[in-house]
This record gives sequence, structure tokens and C-alpha cells, in this order.
Amino acid sequence: MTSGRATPGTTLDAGDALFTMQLIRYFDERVVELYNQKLVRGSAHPYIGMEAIATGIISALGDQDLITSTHRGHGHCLARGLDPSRMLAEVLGRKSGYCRGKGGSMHITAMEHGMLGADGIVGGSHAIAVGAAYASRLQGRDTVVACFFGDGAANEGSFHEACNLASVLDAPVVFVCENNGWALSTRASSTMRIDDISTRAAGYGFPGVTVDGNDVHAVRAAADEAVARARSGAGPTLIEAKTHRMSAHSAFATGETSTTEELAAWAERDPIEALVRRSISTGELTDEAVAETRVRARAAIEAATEHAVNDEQPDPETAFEDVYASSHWTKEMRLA
Amino acid sequence: MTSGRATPGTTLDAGDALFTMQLIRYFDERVVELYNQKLVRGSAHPYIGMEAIATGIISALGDQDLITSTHRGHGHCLARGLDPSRMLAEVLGRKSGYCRGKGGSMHITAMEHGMLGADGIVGGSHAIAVGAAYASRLQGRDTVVACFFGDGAANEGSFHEACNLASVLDAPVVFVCENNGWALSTRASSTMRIDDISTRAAGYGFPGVTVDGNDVHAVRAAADEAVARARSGAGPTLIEAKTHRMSAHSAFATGETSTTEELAAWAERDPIEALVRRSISTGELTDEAVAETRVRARAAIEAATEHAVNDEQPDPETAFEDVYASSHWTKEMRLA
Amino acid sequence: MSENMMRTISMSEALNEAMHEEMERDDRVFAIGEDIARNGGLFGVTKGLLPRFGAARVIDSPISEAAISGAGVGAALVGSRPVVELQHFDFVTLAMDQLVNHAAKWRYMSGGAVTVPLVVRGPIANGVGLAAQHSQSLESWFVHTPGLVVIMPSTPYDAKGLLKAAIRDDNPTLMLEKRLLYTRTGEVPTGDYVVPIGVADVKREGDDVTVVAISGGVPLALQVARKLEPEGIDVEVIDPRTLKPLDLDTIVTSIAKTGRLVVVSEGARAGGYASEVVARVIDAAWGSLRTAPIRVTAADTPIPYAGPLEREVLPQVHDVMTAVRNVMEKGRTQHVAV
Amino acid sequence: MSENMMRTISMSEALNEAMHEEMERDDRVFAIGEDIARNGGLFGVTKGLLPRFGAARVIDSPISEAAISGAGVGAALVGSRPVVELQHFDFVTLAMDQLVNHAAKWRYMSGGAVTVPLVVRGPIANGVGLAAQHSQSLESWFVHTPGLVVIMPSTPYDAKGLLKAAIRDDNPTLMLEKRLLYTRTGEVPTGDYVVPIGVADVKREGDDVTVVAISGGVPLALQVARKLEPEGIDVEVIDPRTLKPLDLDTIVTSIAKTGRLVVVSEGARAGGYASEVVARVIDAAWGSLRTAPIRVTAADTPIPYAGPLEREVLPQVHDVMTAVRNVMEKGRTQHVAV
Ligand SMILES: Cc1ncc(C[n+]2csc(CCOP(=O)(O)OP(=O)(O)O)c2C)c(N)n1
Ligand SMILES: Cc1ncc(C[n+]2csc(CCOP(=O)(O)OP(=O)(O)O)c2C)c(N)n1
Ligand SMILES: [Mg+2]
Ligand SMILES: [Mg+2]
Repeated sequence: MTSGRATPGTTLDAGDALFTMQLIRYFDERVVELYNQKLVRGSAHPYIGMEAIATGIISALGDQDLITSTHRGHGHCLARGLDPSRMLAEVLGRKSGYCRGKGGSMHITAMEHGMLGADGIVGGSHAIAVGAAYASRLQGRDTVVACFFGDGAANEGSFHEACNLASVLDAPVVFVCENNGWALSTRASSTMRIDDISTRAAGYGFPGVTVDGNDVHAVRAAADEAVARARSGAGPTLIEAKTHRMSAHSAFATGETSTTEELAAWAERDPIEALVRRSISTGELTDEAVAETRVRARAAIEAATEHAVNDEQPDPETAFEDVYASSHWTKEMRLA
Repeated sequence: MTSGRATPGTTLDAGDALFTMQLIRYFDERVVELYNQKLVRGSAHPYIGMEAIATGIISALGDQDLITSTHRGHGHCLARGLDPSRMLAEVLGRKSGYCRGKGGSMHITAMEHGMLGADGIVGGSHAIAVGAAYASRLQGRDTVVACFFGDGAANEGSFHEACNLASVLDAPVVFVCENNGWALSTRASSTMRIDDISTRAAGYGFPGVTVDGNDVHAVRAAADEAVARARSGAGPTLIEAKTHRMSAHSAFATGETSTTEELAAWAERDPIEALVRRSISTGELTDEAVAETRVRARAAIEAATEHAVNDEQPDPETAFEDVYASSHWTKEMRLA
Repeated sequence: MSENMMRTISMSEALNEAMHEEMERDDRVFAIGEDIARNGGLFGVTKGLLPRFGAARVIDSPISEAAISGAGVGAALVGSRPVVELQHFDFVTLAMDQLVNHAAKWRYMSGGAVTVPLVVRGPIANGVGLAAQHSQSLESWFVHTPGLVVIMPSTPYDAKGLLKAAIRDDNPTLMLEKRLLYTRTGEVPTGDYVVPIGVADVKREGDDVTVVAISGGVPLALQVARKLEPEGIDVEVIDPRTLKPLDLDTIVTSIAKTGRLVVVSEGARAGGYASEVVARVIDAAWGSLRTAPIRVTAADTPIPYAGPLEREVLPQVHDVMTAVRNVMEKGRTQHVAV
Repeated sequence: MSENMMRTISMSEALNEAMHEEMERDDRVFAIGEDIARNGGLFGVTKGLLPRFGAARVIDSPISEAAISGAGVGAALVGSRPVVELQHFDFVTLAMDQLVNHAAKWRYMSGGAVTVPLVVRGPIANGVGLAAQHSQSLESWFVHTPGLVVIMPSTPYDAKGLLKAAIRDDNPTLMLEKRLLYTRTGEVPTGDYVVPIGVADVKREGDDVTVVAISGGVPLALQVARKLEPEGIDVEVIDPRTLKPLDLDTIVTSIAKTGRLVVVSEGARAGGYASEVVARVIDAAWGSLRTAPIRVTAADTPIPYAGPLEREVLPQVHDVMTAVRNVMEKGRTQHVAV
């Protein structure tokens, strides 16, 4: 029910997309509330205002495809169809969480959804995406990997190495740069002297394209092309989706960043409202359908909250599990 | 006597350039001979065939300027005016070597010549060049830093980060990519899908230019422009100098790489012979001047060899010196 | 004298003062890091530097840990005194090549021709639920890197004095700051002072057991010392402050008195700093030891997110308590040379 | 049986056989690294793989240590078994983030949802005059990284069997190979065998002194054992082979017999693997020790270039000899519990 996963070749289903985007919005609003209630440890990074990107890209993927994610990863997970209850349980560090409470917000992983893992290291998953894509192909699958990352991450050396490696390997990767204008408290414009991050693709010999990251249809169109290219064996594409971070950087780091004017201007371009306006004007959705979708999304978040806050804390002894894989490894060996 | 260091604004002196290039050629031929006589430990990477690059670039620098170098660094050092005797002593691990025998071929450093150090880590000095350039400017000097590196190094993440950082800091750096077609046994064409590495500059918002790396005048012209730009505060430039590695990768790793045809074609374009032909045709040099220059260069190498092979081995106890700077650090503390 | 007036301030305030004073004192000092200028650093260590010293000396960098560390090396080589902030110390994994293969070795490889007066500092955020990639206490890697100085302060006083000493020192120095200590307060004099590098501090004198503790281990050890006082167990707490070079003399002198050693550090157990302290004490003070030293460390697991799990793997007061009781008990049957 | 026929081959040949056999046996195995395909690797470990298994499974990578390690993690996550070569192990400084923050932790952070069957291997080139950036024995960093398995073979037999075991193991495994051992020869059977991970090997039995030696330390220790035989000093040489997890039992059993310990490793002294072995033995075998264990290690300096300097800082036969004589001498005055 939660999925924005369309069959490749189909067009974006407005109702599905709206549901996904609204679910992401409600989820991350709830996470911030729970953080403020001290139920979330560490930090959590809301995807608010960026929902069209995960939704548009992931809707272009098939079941066999994979994604890598970031510290700001809830949106990618939800768009990929992860269970919000188990996600929220993880964010709260509970037993039924996707990582049994070991990962928290920044490390949600769900192989059964082709979600290779969120990553607390900025730029840390670029190369992982390349390796997963290449190896899947080597194993005879026609997997495509969507690799999400921020504008800030595009300045890490890992971006460069991974793009170049993907290029020479013709790895089926779609690099998705979510340019939300900020890296924490620092403006993208002050850490790079280019207008479009997509221009960097030329340095690796593959296509780069910049799209309106608040327009889920535009994102989807770019994704369709990039996914088809990757799947055909022609190699990677860099999609830069321009958007804006409408929330604070994180639940922990709440210092002001954008100006009031900027926020107001971008609020006008809220990706959810934009999708609603468009869908109603094309007749794809009715007001009632929109309202009903929101109620459904809200209900899913309420159910997830109910589940997560009542879920058990993990047993302390489980802290010593999962360090190593082999079943013959003793506790003594794990501590060795 | 040994210098190719022209006053900025002047044009390339053909005689000086020829001397420098010939000195580099003889020096590295001698190093390979000494390696084969087991007088050189580890390895050494000849700059043979690439002499026009170091010579052209460094001739555009002034005394206050700085360079960073690579594993293939002898050419940069000689062009910068280092003493071939002390260089060769270092290559042989002797007492009078630039590093007192601690560095060897890959680590020759001479602050008094603005030579910040060769580097055994491919791509290791990109950021060092940026920091040295920026800090020099911060201290009120109008230093320019030339940062040498190979085509292989352009695939390290350090290249990307340093270029971007230099760009946003307007650091006075000239990035000089010596594209000799090879990284050890691997062709540049198989590890990147672009024709010109200089195209990567666009990703950082500064100019990139490709020049014939076997034409010392062309290199010099590009350097003049880049140095002027950097000195004026307008920021970095990437110069890609296309050349060919005429020798084996190193004295140690001698496996075949280039085809016989390639080597023959590039031999036709030998940078020293090209300079001689041109200088004679323009009347800048006579046959006699050329011959005399070669004799002088040869003599310098003979004298350097005489010095180095007869120089003392370092005292073993000196191995414990130079780990830390402060004079109050005891040996016990150094070993702590 | 007003210059020596004592105030109670937090460790992040103390570090911030050190930055202000050193940048004022020496215009070769500059600061670079992620979010350190406009935002004053995630934990306030660089607060107020931007308006006071300007954007040329207080730089919000791109997210490029390798490049800012390498730029620090280059700047240091030409005579500047850069202070590089790693937003979390775990990100040093991206800067290892610049710190280990460059900063630490450049002087040595050049035969002493250059100096690298670089400071790299940042927080260790264990204990707050930031999970495995933001909670590592990696000091032992750098202790294992000849050429580096490694500092871990446990009090505001030490933090300020050591940061000032590090900035003035000609060696590449890493300072690892436990984030949960940032908000702890302590007495710090106004005015200039330095805490010398390489000198341990006896945080509490005692006759029965020597506890060598670093960083977050120090408050744990002091708490245990207070709790055991009523039982008549007299704990001496030594904070090396500088991990490399280690002030072994102070430790050996203490063990000559107590005959018993517990080492507390928050890094993973295997290959951790506690192992190094034990190995060095075995070299230097074997004859003084009444019983085997005990290491109290983090478990050999990555740091988990959930509270009950994180507390399970990080050293707690009761772990230190148990260790101290243990060496007391076992140390009653003394080893002697026959 | 021809499958167990013994031949004398070099360690690089043994490693090369392991690669051939495992790539033949399991098509999920692939190799990536700098100059490993066309050139067969700088030291021949990947020789002949390209013509046999093709360019898709034997990849000459760009010079991008972080990306190839990270790609290894990604490939392992989806079920491949990548073997990544670092051309020299010192370049691991560029891959630390992928190995430490990703490979080592991915399984744990996911609560056991994933496995990372990755092998990263490469040479340590100390002793050949390649100087500070090409000579580091950095094993102790990885021993300090929960989630990693760390292997250092000292013989062709162990090298082949351990590489095969590592490739089949589901954990991220680092194998550090001393370059000067590549050309040393030893008996290796034809046909398939593995050397189990986590099991030490007693390379020589003896009653008087336990020498725990790894990698290049093993031939040193064996040489010393032979030299001291005529003096009636009977040296037991234990090669842990797997550094993490350590087979402590074998060591403790030996010390119960000898009462004396010398540890030989070629990494820098402070924070090195020898310190870890000493600390663990102190925990587990305090009562058996007649005298303080002695560590024989590299000095706390970067590795210098010139021969006389490099020999001065790296452990030599005479250093091991002195240490063994020392524990023999001191261990005569035995510590006992009173
Ligand atoms: C290697 C690394 N450096 C720094 C950080 C701290 N950090 C976390 S998020 C962030 C900003 C990332 O910006 P961007 O990539 O644009 O992603 P966004 O947060 O805008 O989605 C920073 C600096 C980190 N987690 N990892
Ligand atoms: C980080 C790192 N990776 C690998 C090596 C091994 N290595 C030394 S030189 C070299 C090739 C470098 O190629 P390039 O940058 O083109 O320089 P060239 O040798 O052609 O001058 C390699 C792979 C190294 N020294 N450092
Ligand atoms: Mg951003
Ligand atoms: Mg090259």
C-alpha cells in the first residue's frame, strides 16, 4: 500500500506520488515532534520540502533496483516502500526497528526493499552504489542503482572517484544530487563556484542534467531517461534536482539559515502543493481524492507512532550481536 | 648556474631551457644506471621525455613562488634550481642529501628553493599546494604555487577536493597535470572517459587548458597566463600538458607498456630535440651553443655523481632525529 | 590581579577563549572547517571568530575533510598556524592520508627541513545516540603514528591551556574532545596560560590504586574515587592529558606507591590506548605491580544507537568501580621477586 | 594423492594460486585494483587472472583507493565476493572511511541485515628503501576496528590457505602481506585447502620462552630460536596468523609452560600490535609470567630511506635475540604469589 514504486515504462501515478510525498512530510514532522519529546536520541534530518525528489526518482525504479541514501534518508526509505512503523521504531531505537535499534535514523537499511542503507558519512555511499551496480550486472541482473546525495556531498572526493569509476565501468548508476541550497549552515553557493552541479558530469564523460526538484513530474522524466540509459548498459547519469531545505538542518542543529524571504518564496513552490494543483487542474485527482490521500497518510503515521512508542527497548545483550557474520564466532572472539 | 628560473614577464630563454631539460635527462638516465648498480634503494621514477613541462612551467615562476611535486619529481627539482649533487646524494641515501638520507628519490624537499616536497602518494600534494598558496597570500605575499601531478592522480578524490577548495578560496595555484598517457601499467584512456583532463576545470568554475607538453614554449605560454591570473587574485587554472612516458614507469617497475610504434612516434617529438630544432631555426641557438650546453649539463651530472657516490652514509643514530620539531623533546619522548 | 581571576566556564567556552586569544596574539593563526564561521561551529568552539577576525581567517569550508587537512599541512609548511576543525572526529577517516602520510611525516622525510605547526581538532560524540559513524574514540590510531602529538583534555582548564600550547607548538597536533564534556564546567583563569604538552596531571591523590584515565574516563574515575572513599579505598587519578608523548614518569611514580593500576579509556578495547598504557607500565614498573593492571574500555563493537545498547558497550561508573575493587582484592596477594 | 602433492613455491605464487582457485570455484569472486589485470599486480599476486577470467572480473582500476574499496563494499552487499588490492598498504589511508565507517560497521548498523564479504589485501614494503610513505605496518589500526578481520601470513602455506578462507568468509577481511616475504619459498600442497581464521600456529615448539611473532617477525624469531639452541635456550615461536580475532588460548597455553613472553611485530612501537598482545596476556596469564614480557617493534619514527637508517629503526635479529636473552635472565628470579 505505501509504495511509490511504479513499473518501469509507466508514467507517474499522481495519487501514489501524493501519498508518498505526504507520508514523507508527516513522517518527518512527527520525528521532529518525537525528538522534541526526547524520544529520539542523537539527531534526525527532515526531508521536508524535498519530497518530490525521492518520489520522482524511486517511482522510476523497478523491484530489482537498488538505492543508497544519506543522513537525510527517511524520504528515500518511504518512497521505496519501507514500513513506516519499523522505520519509526528504528528512529526511536526500538526492538522492531529495521536495525534492531542499532542504527537509528541515519542507518536504516532494508535489503528486502533494495535499500542498501542510509549513511551518516556525507558522500560515503557514492562508491558503494557503483560497486553494487557493477556487481549486480556481473551477476547477470539488470539492476539499476539510484545513489542519493546532497550538494555538500558533491564536494567530497568520494563523488569524483565514484563518478569516474562508474563511468569507466559503465556501471548502471543514477547519481541523484539533491541540491537543497545548504550544507548544514553553509550555502552551496559559498562552497562551489558553479551554477549547476550537473556540469561536473562532463568531467567523467557522462550526461548531467539539472531539473526542478520540486516538480515530481520533472524529476520522474529525468529519472526515466537516466534509468533507461543505465539499464541499457550505457552507463551513469548525474541528475541534479534543485530544491530547498524548508526545515532546519536537523532536529538537533536548528540554527537559522535561509532568510524569511527565501523560505516564503520556496513555500510557494511546495512540491506537495504543486503536485496537488497540477493533478487537480489535469483532472488526475479530485479534491476528495487529495483529502482522502492525506487522511490515509496521516493514519499511517499515527499507526507507526502508536507502534513505535510502545515497542520494547532492545535487550542490552544484543549490543554484542551482529558485529561479525559467521555463526561459529563466539562472544569471546567478537571481543577479541 | 643550474636555474631555469626566469624573471616573470620575460620570455623563455632557449639556452637556459635547453640546459635544464638536458640536465634532467642526464640526471634521470644516471639514476637508472645507479639503480641498476644497486646504489639506489626502493625505486626511482624517470622524468625522461617530460622535461618540457617542468622547464616551461617553472621558468614562468619567480623566486617567491612555490612548487609541489610527485614521485616523478627530479625534473621539477632540477628546473627549480636544486643542486644536482645534493639531489643525487639523497637518491643514494647519503649524508649530504637534501633530506639527510631520510627521504630518498620520492621525498626531496628544499624550502630554500620554494620546493615544498616531492610526494610518494599519488595526488597527495594537491591540497598542500592549495593551503600553501592561500596561506602565503594571507601572510601578504604574492606567491603562486605550481602543483604538479599526473593523469593518474587526476582520478584521486584529492584532485577534486583541492580544485574545488582552491576555487572558492581564489587560491593562487596553477594545477599542472602531466598527462603522459600512463599510470604505471595502466593507460589513461582506460581509466577515464574524457579526451582532455582540462575539461574537469569547468566543474570548479576556473579555466582549463590543454597544451602540447613536449613543446616547452607552449607550456611556458600557458604558464604565463595561469601564473598572471593566479597572481592577480583571480584564482587557479588547470593546465593539462600532454606528453608521453618515454621510459619504464620506474627503475623498479620496468614492464613493457607503450607499443614500439608509440615510442617511435613520440621519439620523433622528443622535447629536447624539438627545442633544439626550433632554437636553431629561429637563430636563438647555434649548433655550438647546443653542444656546449650539453657538455655543461653532462659535466654537472658527472660532478654530482662523483659527489654522491663518495658521500658518507648517514649515522644510524640520526634515524631518531627530526621526528618532532621542538628542541625540548627528549629521545625518550620521541619514542613515547 | 585581574589577569588571574578565576571563573567557572564550560569546556567549549574555554576552547573558544583559546581560539580568540591565539588568533589575537598571532596573526599566523587561522581556522578552517565545516560550519565554523557563520555558525561558530556545531558546539560553539569557534563562536565569534568570524566577526572579529574576518572571513579570510575564519573559513567555512566545503565538505572536504581531506582537502582542508591537506591545506592545513600546506599552510603550516609556509609558516601559518592553521587550526582545522573536523565536525566529528570520525570524519578523520577521510583525512588519514593527509594527517598520517603527510602532516606526521613531512618533517622527518625532509630530514628536518620543514616544520608542520598544524592543529586538527574535533569532537567525539559518543554517549549521545549518534551511533557507529559518529561515536568513535580513535586516539590510538594517532598514538601509533610517529610524528603526531595527541591530546585529550578532560577539564575546561586543561582544554584551554592545551589548545593554546598546541597552536604554539611546531608539531602537527591532534586534539580529541569528548562532546559530553563540552558543557561541563570548571575553573579557568582569565588571561594567558598554557598547559605544557607531555605533562600528566594528578587529578586526585591516593595511596591504594592508580587509575590512569583519559577524556571522559576522568570524571568516571573521580566519581569512583569519591564513592570508594567511605570504604577506605584511596584512589589516585592520573590524567595524562597528552597521550603522545606520554608522561610515563608520573604514572610509574604513582604505581611505585600504589602497586595497582586501572586504565580507563573509551576507545574500543582491542588495540586501544589502554593496551598501550598497560604495555608501557609493564616495561617500566613491572617490579612495582602487586597484581595485573585492568583495562576498562569500550567493548569491541561498533557503537550502537539505542540508549540501553550504547550504555552496555561504553564504560560506565560501575565498570570502573568493579575494576578498582578487583585490583584492590587481588593486589592483597602480592607478587614478589624471589 | 596428487591433490596433496607438496611443492616448494613462493608466497606470491601461493597467493596467486589462491586467487586462481577461488575465482574458478566461485564466480561471485572478482578482483579490482591498480595494475592488477594487464600487469598482474606489482608483485604478481594477480598474474594470469585477466586472460583466464576476463576484464569484467579482473579490473585495472583508476587510482582511486577510496572508490575501489567502497565499490568493494557495495559489491559485497549484493552478494559478490570482491578482492581489492591496495598497491601498497600505506594507501589504505585513503580508504579508511570506506573500510572503517562502512565495511566494518555496515552489518552492525543494520542490525545484522547485511553481510560484507570483502577482502582487501596488499603489501607492506618495509625493508626495501621505499621510505616513510611505503613502509608502514598499520595492522594495529584495524585490530582497533570492531567488525574487521585482520590477517598477516608469514609463510606461503598460510598465505594461500588464509586468503582462500578470507574470500569464503562473510566478514570484511584485511590481509597485510610483507613484501620481502613474497619471494620466500615454502611447501604448499596442490589442491584445495584452507587455513582457518582465528587459529594460531606454533611454528616451533620450545620450553623456555614464548615468542609471539607476526609476519616478518616470524622468520626473525625462528632464526633466533635456531641460534639459541646451542646455548640450551628452547624458544617456542607462535604465529597468530589472524590478528583479529586473536587465538589467545594457544599463547596462554604456551606461557603456562614457559613463563616468559617476547612479542615481535614490525609496526611502530606506541599503540602497536605488540602492546595489544602484552595487554591481553596480562589479563589472561598474569599468574604464569615469571618476568615482564618484552616487545620488539619498530621504533617510533617514520621509516627512513637510507639502508643504515632503515635497519636502525626496524626490528632485527639481534633485537629479538637480546629480548629473548633478557627474559631468560630476568625470568630466573621468578615472581610468585604470597
Ligand atoms: C564526511 C562528513 N562530513 C561532515 C558531516 C557532518 N554533516 C552532516 S550533514 C552535513 C551537511 C550535508 O550537506 P548536503 O550534502 O548538502 O546534504 P543535506 O544535509 O543538505 O541534505 C554535514 C556537514 C558528515 N556527516 N560526514
Ligand atoms: C595513493 C597512491 N596510489 C598508488 C600509488 C602507486 N603508484 C605510484 S606512481 C603510480 C602511477 C601514477 O600515475 P600518474 O599520476 O599518471 O603519474 P606518472 O607516474 O605517470 O608520472 C602509482 C599507481 C601511489 N604511490 N599512491
Ligand atoms: Mg544540501
Ligand atoms: Mg601518468
